[in-house]
Amino acid sequence: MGTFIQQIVNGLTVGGIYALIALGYTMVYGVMRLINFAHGDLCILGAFVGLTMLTGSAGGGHPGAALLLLAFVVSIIAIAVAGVVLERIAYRPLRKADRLAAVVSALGASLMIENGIMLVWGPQVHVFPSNLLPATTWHVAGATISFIQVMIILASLVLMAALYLFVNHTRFGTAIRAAAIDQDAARLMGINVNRVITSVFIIGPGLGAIGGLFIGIYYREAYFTMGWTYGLYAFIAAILGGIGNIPGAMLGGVLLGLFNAFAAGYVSSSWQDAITFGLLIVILLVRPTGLLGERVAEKV
Amino acid sequence: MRGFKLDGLKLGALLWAAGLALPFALDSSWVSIAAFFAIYAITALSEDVILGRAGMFDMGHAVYFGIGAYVTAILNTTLNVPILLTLPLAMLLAAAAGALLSAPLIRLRGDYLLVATIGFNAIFVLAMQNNPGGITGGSDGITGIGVPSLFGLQLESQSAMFWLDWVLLGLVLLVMRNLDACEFGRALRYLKQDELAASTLGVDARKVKTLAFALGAALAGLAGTLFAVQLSTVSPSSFVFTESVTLFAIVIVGGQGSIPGVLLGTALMFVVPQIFRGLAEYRYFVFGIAMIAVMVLRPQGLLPRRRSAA
Amino acid sequence: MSLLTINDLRVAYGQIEALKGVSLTVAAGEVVAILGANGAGKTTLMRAISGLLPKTGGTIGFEGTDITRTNADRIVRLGIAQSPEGRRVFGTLTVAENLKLGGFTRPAGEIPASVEAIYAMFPRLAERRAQFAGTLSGGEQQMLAIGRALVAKPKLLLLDEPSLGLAPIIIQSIFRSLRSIADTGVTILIVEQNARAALKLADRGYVLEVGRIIHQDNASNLLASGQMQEAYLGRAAS
Amino acid sequence: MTALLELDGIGISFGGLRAVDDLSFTVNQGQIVGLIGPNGAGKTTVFNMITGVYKPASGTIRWQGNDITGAKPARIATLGLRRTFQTIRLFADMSVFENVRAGCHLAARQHWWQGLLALPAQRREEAELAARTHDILRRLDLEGVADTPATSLPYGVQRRVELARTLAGQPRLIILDEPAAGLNDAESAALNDTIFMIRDTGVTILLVEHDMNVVMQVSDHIVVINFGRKIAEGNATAIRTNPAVIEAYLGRDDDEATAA
Amino acid sequence: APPIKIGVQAPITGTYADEGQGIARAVKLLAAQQNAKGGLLGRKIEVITCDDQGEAAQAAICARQLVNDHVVAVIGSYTSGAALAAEPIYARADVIQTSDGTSNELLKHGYKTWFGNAAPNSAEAKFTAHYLVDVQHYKKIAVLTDHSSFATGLAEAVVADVKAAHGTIVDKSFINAGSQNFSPVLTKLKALQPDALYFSGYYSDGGLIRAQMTQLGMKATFVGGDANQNVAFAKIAGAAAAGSIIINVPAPADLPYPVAKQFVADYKTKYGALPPSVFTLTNADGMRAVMQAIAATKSVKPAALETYLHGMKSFQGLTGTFAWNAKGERTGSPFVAFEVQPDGSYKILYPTPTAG
Ligand SMILES: Nc1ncnc2c1ncn2[C@@H]1O[C@H](COP(=O)(O)OP(=O)(O)OP(=O)(O)O)[C@@H](O)[C@H]1O
Ligand SMILES: Nc1ncnc2c1ncn2[C@@H]1O[C@H](COP(=O)(O)OP(=O)(O)OP(=O)(O)O)[C@@H](O)[C@H]1O
Ligand SMILES: [Mg+2]
Ligand SMILES: [Mg+2]
Repeated sequence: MGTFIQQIVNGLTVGGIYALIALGYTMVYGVMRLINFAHGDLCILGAFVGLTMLTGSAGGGHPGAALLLLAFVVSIIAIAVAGVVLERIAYRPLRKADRLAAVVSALGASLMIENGIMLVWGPQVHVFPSNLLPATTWHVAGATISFIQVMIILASLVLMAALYLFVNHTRFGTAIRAAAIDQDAARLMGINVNRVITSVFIIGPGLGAIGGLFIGIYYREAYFTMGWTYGLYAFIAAILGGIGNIPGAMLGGVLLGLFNAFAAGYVSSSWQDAITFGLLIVILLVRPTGLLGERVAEKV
Repeated sequence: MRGFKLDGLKLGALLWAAGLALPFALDSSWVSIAAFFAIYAITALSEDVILGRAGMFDMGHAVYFGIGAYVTAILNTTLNVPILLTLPLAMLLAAAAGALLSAPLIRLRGDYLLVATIGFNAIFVLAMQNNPGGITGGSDGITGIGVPSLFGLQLESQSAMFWLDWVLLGLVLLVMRNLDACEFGRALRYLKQDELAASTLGVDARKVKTLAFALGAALAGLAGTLFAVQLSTVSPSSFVFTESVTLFAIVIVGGQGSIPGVLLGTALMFVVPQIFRGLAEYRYFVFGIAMIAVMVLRPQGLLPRRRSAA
Repeated sequence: MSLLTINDLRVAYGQIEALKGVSLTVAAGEVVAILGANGAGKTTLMRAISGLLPKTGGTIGFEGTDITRTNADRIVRLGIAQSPEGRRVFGTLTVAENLKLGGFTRPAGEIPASVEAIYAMFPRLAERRAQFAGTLSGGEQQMLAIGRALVAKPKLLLLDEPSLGLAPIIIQSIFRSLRSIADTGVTILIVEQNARAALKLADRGYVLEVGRIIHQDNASNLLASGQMQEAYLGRAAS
Repeated sequence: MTALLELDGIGISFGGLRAVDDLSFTVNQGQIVGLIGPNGAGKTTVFNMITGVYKPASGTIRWQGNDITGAKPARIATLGLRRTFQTIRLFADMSVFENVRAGCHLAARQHWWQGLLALPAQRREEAELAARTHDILRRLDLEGVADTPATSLPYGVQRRVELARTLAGQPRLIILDEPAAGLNDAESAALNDTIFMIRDTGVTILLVEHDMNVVMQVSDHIVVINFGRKIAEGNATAIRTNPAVIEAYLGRDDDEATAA
Repeated sequence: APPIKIGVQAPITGTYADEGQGIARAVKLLAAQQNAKGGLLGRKIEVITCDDQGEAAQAAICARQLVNDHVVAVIGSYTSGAALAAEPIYARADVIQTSDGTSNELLKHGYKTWFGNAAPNSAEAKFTAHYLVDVQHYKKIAVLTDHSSFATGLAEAVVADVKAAHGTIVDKSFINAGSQNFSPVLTKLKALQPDALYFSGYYSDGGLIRAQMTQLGMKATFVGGDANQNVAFAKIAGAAAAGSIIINVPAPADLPYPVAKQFVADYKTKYGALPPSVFTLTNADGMRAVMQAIAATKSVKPAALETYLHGMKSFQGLTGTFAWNAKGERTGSPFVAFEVQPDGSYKILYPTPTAG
């Protein structure tokens, strides 16, 4: 029983991390129909920026809560700026082109950011300070939960809810959704589509920076190739939930985390990924547009 | 228009023939690069059948490439089947896998298909690593694959292998050109543009898409055989998901559905990084920027497909 | 004073010039019809006014300000709304959300009343307010597109073939509504294939042919003109 | 007269909405049948059910006496039944020629491997089908734009291309969803001639149209539906004066809509 | 006189860039030091680097390029897959290859150009099994590995040797290298209550595994294979690192030989960082052995060098004394089990260090 509950905690934690990254992914996808393959790398760039803040100025001592907060703020701002710049340079010129052109541009951006991190910070594993958050742990029904695990799950829930409310229940949110469907028609409504897209590239990568920093703080390591893997899993989570759908990204992330935990814990660790992907494919066959994806029949 | 088209063909044939002389002009490391170019070009063209022509987002194409390579490796090292005999078997098995895997996936659209194919790629690599039945050699893969022999002649030198690759590339190019001008090839494009409209014209989407996957997989399987021969070893790491991503990018960078485009894309994505080895650790940073630049400057790809005339 | 002044406007799609120097004026409170065969450039003109197309030459002035290079969303704020060709409703938003978006540039508080007015005008939309716009029938979508433009409460209303795909009885009611909207002082520039209906509504009309204005007159003269009968009004007269 | 297509009590719902309800009518060989009704009455939905895009929830559809209810679009096409769409669906990246050539898909007898090998028989067939395509382009006066990208053409011309594409399939029955939409009166008059010309080649026609100048002039028989149910049926004269039809659809205005 | 060319084939970019760049730096450092002393045979040493990204196809191309550049010997590659693809090409061209690859496949064809510079899995596995079963008397041993060729090979050998020593393996599980999320597997293993958890993979994962074990309250002793020996291991594992056991040849800092200490210090001076891992040093040993062979035979002829290297009774490496057997396998390295101390330093537990 304790093992079972522990596996749920394990799954929820990773799931929360996937969800944090998937939210940004889905946000960008929702408006641009763009699979932003550079998203994971932006997140990890966020982790590196945060790490530099934490270790560069702390001088080895205990980085206080204020510094931690500052690291988050700086990292969010830096990555949001990076996201906006990336959009200007790599995606905006391709808005009218075949959408796969932008996808490949994103792949190029991913390579650029990943190798850029390597050039700036070096190829080695970087280690985060160990005392950033209280080391408190709780024991529930034989399972162990740590402070940071709770933080990750809470943060992903809160951000998901905030984003959902923003997109579905505000005027600007409706404008975002309209721009996602038909940019010219959105312009005819008086919506400044460029502003919408810029804001999306502030929100998505900004959220990604939070995810990246949480990864760094939880696992306490960061290295330059990490973003690709997280980006991929987040993308898969977003698809699983129904891409473009905000609660879907959350649900997809959590499910992916749980699949992983249960595949490794109860079936076979050597086939862990195969089981996870197998489940993903089966779900897609049953629900071809993801769990919460739009299923509006095309009207002809 | 007709005259121009013929010229394009003539130019292509001329370039191909000139390519046959490469081993006399290049040192052996560049001959091996040329051989890999031919192999990757076949693979990229096979990806183009599925992605560029049928419009199905296949981001797991390395699976079929890998199946071809493993079939040859296993048959040759365990049963001593001659390489050239393993070739049709590699194509057949890859085609069967393509048809089988695609059949249930065909109702998935766009990005959902893309993720499912990524899933298949991950499962394939894991399966090869886990060494089922002890036949794939696990993470080490399989070593000691023989060389092909033709009419008793051992195609052992790098030049001989290159010529084999180059001739097969030539045949694949012919098939791809014919694909453009036949009903099957057209049906792929109808489906890519508008599946509903196509089906009301009588296009059987399921059949045509399955066939596209099978053909794409068969050609990738062929390339896989050549790859195994060229390296004389196969291991799972050559068929990971990032390889599929590269194939995907080659087609888009070159130009979907465009034969010269895909060839140029292969050159850009594979040969150019070889030239810029001198950049050392800056190499892929620059390469990433170059990829963005190419797409921004030529969103349709380097050599987009020409609209064929009446 | 004229509300909209277009002077020697040129628009091209790549090499093809679709508008080859179009000049026209619309006075405040006027209803002006644009007639022309398929491909004459009517839609191009409408899209150019709304700022959706780059211009290769000429100017567009609205209430005395030059809007030739103004962004589309700014133009809406200035008071120009359009019901576009092809309807362009937001398929995965509901009917109600579509209508609300029509009033995007207006204070939030004023929108519900305007939306209710549209429901009164098109009861069918009221029945379907929670349905995704993309699943509406063609005609229902057309009603939505017109309604959405009206919610913007524009000074100048651009209508690109509003009667397209609508049942005769609806067309009649739409033109009645447009009449009363025009009577409240809204200026209307309308493109129509249903030239007879359009000219009955309009004060003046322009005839566009392959990117040029070839004819302009007041509506009753155009209706009566033999040349018009021949080219655009067809056998309806017989 | 033999019945080519029979709808027998078909119906379908979307969510709670009964879009088509217990609808029956027959299209006879060689006829031009008009289907009219207010917006949202269910006309396009009927077409979608006939062509296999939607599956009827109830009732049967018969083709020459055989039950074809629920068959897939590709299978319906093999019967010689073709359609146009209310919202034009041309292949965007292709020329007019290629679009019309697409209509010949089922006429191609070649196997995929014959195509890949470019065997002589396959090449001969390609030439024949290209000739057929040109023939149709000529008949619909589209030769001049054969090489133009289809979707950059004006709306009206695109409709003609779509019509040409259905004809390329040498259909027995074509279903036209608002072919005159976006045409001015002179152009729709020309459309009438085209429709008659097509009928004279032995093709049966079922059409939805809101342009009374077209419907009333070309239809041998008119079916009127409202809220998914049939409210009237008969020839043009009978329909024009039917009070229920006037009430629901035609309206009582003195002017143009009913003037024809 | 023309320079003597030495090739480096290593992953300079990609996932293993850290290791690859370390190897290239070590070789360049050694060459520079030698050149400062006047080079070899009166000729300068020139190092030519080829980035193979750890991929087979790129490795085959690199091999051909280095062969065409007329290198005498090649140091690399880092991954077994890349080493395997290059091996036959070097063998055919008669170019010496010394790499840290330990896959058995590398030995299968008996190429005389092949010289493994890392201790083979078989020897390490034997020592590991002895330590776990005979020395520590662990009753239940769980084995964890990633999917890499190196780690699976080592894990399989350890499992076999533990069984041969009559130890009990309670489970053998896999992790996805780099996935960071190891709690599910550890949770499963925890329920089996092993005395020791043996991990054959790399330090970046090993450190995390150690940390996550503690987080889950798992009591088993962590025993790591040689690839866990890296300064980052203790940093990543944090407070949990202390008490972990790592099995390898002695760590550079613990090596009794002044050359090793000197090399690490020089490396640090030149590059401002410690060598990324022990494989930097094993490859440096490959380079040093090649240089010694050239100096001793006064020749750059492959046959002479190969004979010399195969015939060496004992080579004084940075990573211990060793020799090469006929298959090119590194032999005679002393393995030790050391314990990670709270300050991150290592203390040799077994064999019990003798004075001197
Ligand atoms: N996206 C485009 N690309 C290229 N040419 C275009 C494009 N859109 C329109 N055109 C061309 O511009 C000209 C004018 O087209 P426009 O759509 O403005 O005509 P229209 O008068 O609105 O016709 P219709 O009555 O069919 O709506 C036509 O020749 C058309 O082919
Ligand atoms: N997929 C769908 N989901 C929900 N409702 C639908 C769907 N398809 C059609 N409807 C509804 O069914 C009704 C019939 O639509 P249909 O398109 O058949 O009308 P129509 O008679 O063709 O109208 P029009 O003349 O305006 O084209 C409409 O009210 C429409 O909103
Ligand atoms: Mg128009
Ligand atoms: Mg309809």
